Amino acid sequence: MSFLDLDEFLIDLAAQVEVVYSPVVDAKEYPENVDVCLIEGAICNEDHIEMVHKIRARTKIVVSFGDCAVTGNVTAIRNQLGLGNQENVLQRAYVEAAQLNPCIPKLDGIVPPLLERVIPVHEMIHVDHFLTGCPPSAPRIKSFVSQLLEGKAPQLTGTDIKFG
Amino acid sequence: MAAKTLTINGQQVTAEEGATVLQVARDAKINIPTLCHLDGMKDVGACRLCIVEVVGTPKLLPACTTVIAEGMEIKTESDRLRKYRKMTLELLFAERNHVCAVCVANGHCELQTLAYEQGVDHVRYDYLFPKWGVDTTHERFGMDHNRCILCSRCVRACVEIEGAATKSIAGRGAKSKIISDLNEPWGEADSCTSCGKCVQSCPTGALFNKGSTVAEMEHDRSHLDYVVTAREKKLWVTHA
Amino acid sequence: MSATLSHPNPGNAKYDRVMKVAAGDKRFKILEVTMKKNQFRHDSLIEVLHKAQELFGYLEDDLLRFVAYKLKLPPSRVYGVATFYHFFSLKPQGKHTCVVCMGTACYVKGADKVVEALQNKLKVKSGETTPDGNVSLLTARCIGACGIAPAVTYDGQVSPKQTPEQALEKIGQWLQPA
Amino acid sequence: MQLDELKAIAEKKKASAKKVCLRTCLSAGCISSQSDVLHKNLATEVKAAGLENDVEVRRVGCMGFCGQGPLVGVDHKEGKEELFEFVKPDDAKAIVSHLKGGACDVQKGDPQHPFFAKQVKIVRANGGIVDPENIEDYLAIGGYQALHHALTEMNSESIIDTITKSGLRGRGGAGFPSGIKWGTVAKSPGAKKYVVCNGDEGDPGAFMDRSVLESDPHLVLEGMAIAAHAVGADQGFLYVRAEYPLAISRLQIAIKQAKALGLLGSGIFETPFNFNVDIRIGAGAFVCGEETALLASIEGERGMPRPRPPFPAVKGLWGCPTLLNNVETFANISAIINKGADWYASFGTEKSKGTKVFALTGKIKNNGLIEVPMGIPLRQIVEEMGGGAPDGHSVKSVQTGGPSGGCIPAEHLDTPVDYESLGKLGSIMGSGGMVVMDDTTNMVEIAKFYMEFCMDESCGKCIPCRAGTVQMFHLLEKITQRKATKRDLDKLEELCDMVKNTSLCGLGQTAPNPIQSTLRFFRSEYEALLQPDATGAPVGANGTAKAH
Repeated sequence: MSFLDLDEFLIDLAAQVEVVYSPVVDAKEYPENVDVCLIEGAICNEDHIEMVHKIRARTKIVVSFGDCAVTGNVTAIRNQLGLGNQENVLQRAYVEAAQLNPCIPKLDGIVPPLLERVIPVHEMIHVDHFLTGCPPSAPRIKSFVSQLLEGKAPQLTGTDIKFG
Repeated sequence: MAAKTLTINGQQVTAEEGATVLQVARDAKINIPTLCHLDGMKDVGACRLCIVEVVGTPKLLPACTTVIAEGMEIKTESDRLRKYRKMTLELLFAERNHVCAVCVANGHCELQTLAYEQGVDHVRYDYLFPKWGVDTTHERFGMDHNRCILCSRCVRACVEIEGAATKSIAGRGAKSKIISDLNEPWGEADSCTSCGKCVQSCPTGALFNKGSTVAEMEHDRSHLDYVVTAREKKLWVTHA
Repeated sequence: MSATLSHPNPGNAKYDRVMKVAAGDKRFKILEVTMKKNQFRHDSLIEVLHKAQELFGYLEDDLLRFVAYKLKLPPSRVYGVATFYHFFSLKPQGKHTCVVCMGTACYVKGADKVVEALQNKLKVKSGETTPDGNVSLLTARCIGACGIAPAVTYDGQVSPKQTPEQALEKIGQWLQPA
Repeated sequence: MQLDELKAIAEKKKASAKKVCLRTCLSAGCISSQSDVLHKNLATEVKAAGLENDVEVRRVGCMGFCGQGPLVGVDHKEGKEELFEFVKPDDAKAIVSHLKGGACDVQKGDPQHPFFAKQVKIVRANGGIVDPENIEDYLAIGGYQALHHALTEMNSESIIDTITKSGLRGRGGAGFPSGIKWGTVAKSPGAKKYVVCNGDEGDPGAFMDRSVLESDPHLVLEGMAIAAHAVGADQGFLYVRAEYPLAISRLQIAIKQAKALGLLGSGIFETPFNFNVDIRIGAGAFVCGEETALLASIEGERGMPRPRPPFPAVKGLWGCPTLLNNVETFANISAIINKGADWYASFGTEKSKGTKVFALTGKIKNNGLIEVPMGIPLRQIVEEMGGGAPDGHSVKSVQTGGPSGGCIPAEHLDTPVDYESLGKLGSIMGSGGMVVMDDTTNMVEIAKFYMEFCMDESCGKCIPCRAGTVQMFHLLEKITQRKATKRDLDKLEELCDMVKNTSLCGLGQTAPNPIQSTLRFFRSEYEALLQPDATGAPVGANGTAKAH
């Protein structure tokens, strides 16, 4: 959503990039030869592992985008419960907190199993750049993306790399 | 008191004998990062962020506890120091659960500020995700051990400034924990005077005023400064 | 700590409770004699805690509070010191204790195997006591008996050159129903 | 007490010597093999055989050869010496009948074994000879005469001068020249000064100080008293770890006896010199071996190190100048005073004078305590005295200096044992632990073992040590579980460097040593456990994945 805060810059951006894969792009498979991938969110389940490895193999520049990808952030709070807590997490979310049809979604091959712990992206694959923030503010994204478009390694400093 | 002349980052400075490198540097508007130092309290040299290079000394010295000497040549910045400082901060982030996005001190946190000042944009060490609790039993204040960096400022505020000695550190190593009285819930610690000095001294969101929500907790050091200065200068002694 | 009140905690419920408990137990008297011998000096805290643990077996909260009140030290300080040193235990120990030395000499000679065997047998981790309170399994950071490594201390008696089998046999005696 | 009285007690004790002296080791090690029962049985048997007038049954401290214990030494007045090894309580009868010429199948040891023959004993000269619970034994071999000499013939300056000239360096590990330290304390202004003996021997694999305290407590007390006179202190503290109950009780007895004879207390040897020693018992914190932490502990606080400077020599206990040396250092003093600086300096190397006691343990045939001149090649200790690794294995490495030290590989066994040479190999002399490892030892596991130790013993005050050791241990665990990559190893090495350079006290500053030294000599063992990097990190020019 913070991305949308880029307002008119989005139009400039659209002229310079082709969005080949995203939750709002109708592509089932992550394509080959991608220049830049902004990864949002931490690695939480087995599908994510497969996905990030695929992304890494097919992408030149991988960016951890936002605190969840960089630190695990709020999504990783469940790790404090200790290893092997997946079942409890699901129990709490889908049974205890449910108002309708309490049941844990389970379907092999459809619902990916949760990992023992949530980890930031760079613990699994090599990450080229980090864009912190929850969310990263629009000016911060703009500065970062502009530098990338200029072919530079983005250099952010000061509050532009503030966590949170 | 004799004056001493020394150089910091090539800049010549003169200061009173007995002053620390940190004091002298700050007077000369040279910023040295630190987390465990707070004006008015005894320095403990614990956070190791204020380490500086001194020409002729192979060891890195903490600016907060190193007393100046005539002719000292000090460097407060170098690749090596930057690297170590960055690592120290990363170690802190990995040690407990610092989730800035949902922290009461977000935007007003010394750890967070130092992190971006020192260029920490991610943590290379595995997060340890220990299980620590939150103590909200005190009627006015709360303590979230997840955000504690064990700088011991609250302990020193409580012992040295307030004189209540409600706070201390229990355990050792990574299991160290700030406690109230006999490791009781804070609200049950009867030595606590509810003065709030510990809360104001905390560099992170570990100690907070109850009712603060994300980014609302701003620590106010001026009150501490007021008490310490008044005491040092004996402002409140009645000369009857 | 310059000001000293004649009644350290007048009207304090915790203070009153602790003193009431202490009045009914001779061991507190003995402990107070130790403190008196040390002129209630603050620096005698560790000696006093040693004595307290010797008398009571472990340091429970009211005991620590008693020490704090009598030495006129903040409870937080007493608790901080008691938990800094491994020798002090804040939990009751089992009827029997088995301390495996894990110093380097013992370690390279297989003390880890001894610990493993004991852990499996007792179904507790080192540092824990069996749920029935019978045996506490502990490890030590070198008891200085390296010449006879690996050494294990059973109920205070050091035994030399222990194998997992010997250790199991030894604790087997404790596990038999009385 | 005057010198002639002292000498009279010594002479009387010497004159009462019986034809045969049966010495039984009653140190903690041998007691664990029931040497206390053996000692009682020997006394009973001697009585039963009607030999009380000819045979003295003496309790002694450590004879050194702990691996063969319990040991019984037999001294015949005419000079013959015998040694029995692995003696069981039931063997008492056989030994006593042997004295009468009967047969005896108790295993005989060789008093001329290289384990003994290669030793030069200064610190341990009386260990295994005197009864540690009987001050007269100590007086009989000339005890407390050095103190008398120091008090009556020497002043602060000349004592410190002698210590400086002797070249004695602190035996606690770092090897700081003792004379300089003493001089600093003596010169530091202050009406009240303290002498502290560090008996918090925490290094796993080391028990030199325990044995000295258990075997010859007066030697340490005398050294402390001389030091107190030299620096102008009147109060001493002996900080002993709680794990050494026997040492504590023997020291208590020794202090009581010395006080009774006026060798401690007020107006010693009828001079104005007063000196009292109190024992402080540790409570299980390795970090208290660090001097500022030890002082905090004596003050009854959490044993957290304090930044230095100010050094304890200037601002120590309760802010007063404090002389802090370890047990072995103090145990050297009376010999230096008695025999002179030149005599002492004639042992050892140019920069490391005198002797050093080592606890030779681990995978080695002959286990025990040895005292050797500085500079002796490690090979002589390990192969000739120690007899090499047992069971047909070969020596792979020797670990010196405990958790602060390093592992010296077999190819460097010809290294002379002195402060500088060990330092060059990335290890340290340390307090004297020497743990031999054979070819079955996994060096990465050893590094992990020490790192776990340091992690558990970190006081938690400074971040590099508190959080750094945790991460280093975590990385080592990853490596041993075969889950780590080259990147993790790089991170580990970087942390070693950082923790070493930024930690507050010696514990943190030396915690990475075991890793760094095993990496230096046994790197391939680490690399063999690494997994290929599957993170897709770009490969650097040197073929390694770049750490991000």
